[in-house]
Amino acid sequence: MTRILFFGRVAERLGANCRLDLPAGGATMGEIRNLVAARDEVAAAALLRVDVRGSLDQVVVGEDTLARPDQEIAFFSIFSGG
Amino acid sequence: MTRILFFGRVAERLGANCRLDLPAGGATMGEIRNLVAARDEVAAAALLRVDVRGSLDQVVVGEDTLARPDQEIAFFSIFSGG
Amino acid sequence: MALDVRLATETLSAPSELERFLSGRTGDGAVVTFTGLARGVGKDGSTIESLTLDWYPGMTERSMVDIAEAAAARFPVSDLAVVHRCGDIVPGETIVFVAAAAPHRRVAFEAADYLMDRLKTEAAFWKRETGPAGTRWIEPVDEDRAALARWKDETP
Amino acid sequence: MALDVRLATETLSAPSELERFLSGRTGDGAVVTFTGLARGVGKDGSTIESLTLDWYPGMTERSMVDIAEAAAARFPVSDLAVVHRCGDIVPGETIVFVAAAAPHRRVAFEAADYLMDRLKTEAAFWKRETGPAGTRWIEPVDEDRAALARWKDETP
Repeated sequence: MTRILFFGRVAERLGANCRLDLPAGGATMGEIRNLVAARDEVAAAALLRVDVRGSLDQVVVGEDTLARPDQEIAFFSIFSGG
Repeated sequence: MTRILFFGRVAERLGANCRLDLPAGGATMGEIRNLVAARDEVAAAALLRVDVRGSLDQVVVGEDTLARPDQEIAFFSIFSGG
Repeated sequence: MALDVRLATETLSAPSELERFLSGRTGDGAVVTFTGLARGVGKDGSTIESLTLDWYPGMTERSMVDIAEAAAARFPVSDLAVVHRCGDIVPGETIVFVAAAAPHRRVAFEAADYLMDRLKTEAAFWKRETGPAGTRWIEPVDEDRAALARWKDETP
Repeated sequence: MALDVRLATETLSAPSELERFLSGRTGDGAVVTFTGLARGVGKDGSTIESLTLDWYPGMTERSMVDIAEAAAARFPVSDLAVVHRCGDIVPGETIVFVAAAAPHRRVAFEAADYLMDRLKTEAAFWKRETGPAGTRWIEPVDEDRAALARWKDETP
């Protein structure tokens, strides 16, 4: 099971993280987002928003980027800035 | 006797001040400058320069301003700034 | 050239940071600092009881380092410091302290200004204010985006 | 609105001044400071042993107050501080400390920048540097005059 981290408004709705069973070959960030969003309405409302971004190993990446199960995956609302 | 104050390069040459016998009705700043400069070559070299300014009661004034014997009169090189 | 970039989970003292930054400094004439304080009143006049800055350990620090490195590459500064609070902050506490040292004061001013414009929009924090009416999330305002856009015209 | 303008005949501590300026502040989000340090090396690479700032008691303070009042009239700041050393200063010591507080950071930056540009050219001090080769007087350089000229285009 791969841990998916949440921050900002996403974490407010879904908590700090969830676990997901990713295929060994990985999945794209868009696919992962959809997998988590498919769990229930709260997850869908929190994740299926244009202002939610994803990061892989702490670098913000696009929807088509492939994520492997051993990488650090996160989703979050856009930064507030400092 | 009225005390004339010096600052900056003028003070370096002439010391912190000198005393001058001003007419009771006063004199213009230009006249005072010339009176002090007339004392000797060092005073002339220190005062008869375009970059020397005068002040009356701590306000920078022009050559034609009348200074009375009871006012605070000073001559100095232009400010270095802070 | 030193970049001192830190995330502070406890109280941040701007005077202590300035003291540390100035210590032993004799080569540079100019040091500019910016201190950002938590306000007790919101833009709409409402009371703010506390400000919370959530962060992503690792990524948040990296976002701060990226911004400091960009400033160092862009301006001929001698040293930069960026210290940012995270977690719960009460009004009057310091949220951010930035310092720039340079031989020339214009460079020090511009580097501090640039650091703040980028931090206010691009640093990886999620902010929310808590007041009597509850909690609300804060996002960069148009003013912040406009401030940042000032630097885009020029080549880095 | 407070203007804190002082001439310091003894050591000036920028961190202590910042602490004093920040004390009790909860209304303003932004505080910008400038600290000017005495350098140990002149522009021509020569060693500077000490810097001396001569002043005209009364007139020098007034020149500082005039500049602070002009800044306060020009920018919507909450408070300003201007503290300037006079007398003999050794390399590494602080010559000048300026602070500006405002609700908006752009205003705080501009007010501090303006204060420094005017102080560097118009404050009533006479400066000389002493090194192995003797003493030489310092006057505002073209760079200082150009910096000051930036503010003349705009209406005060």
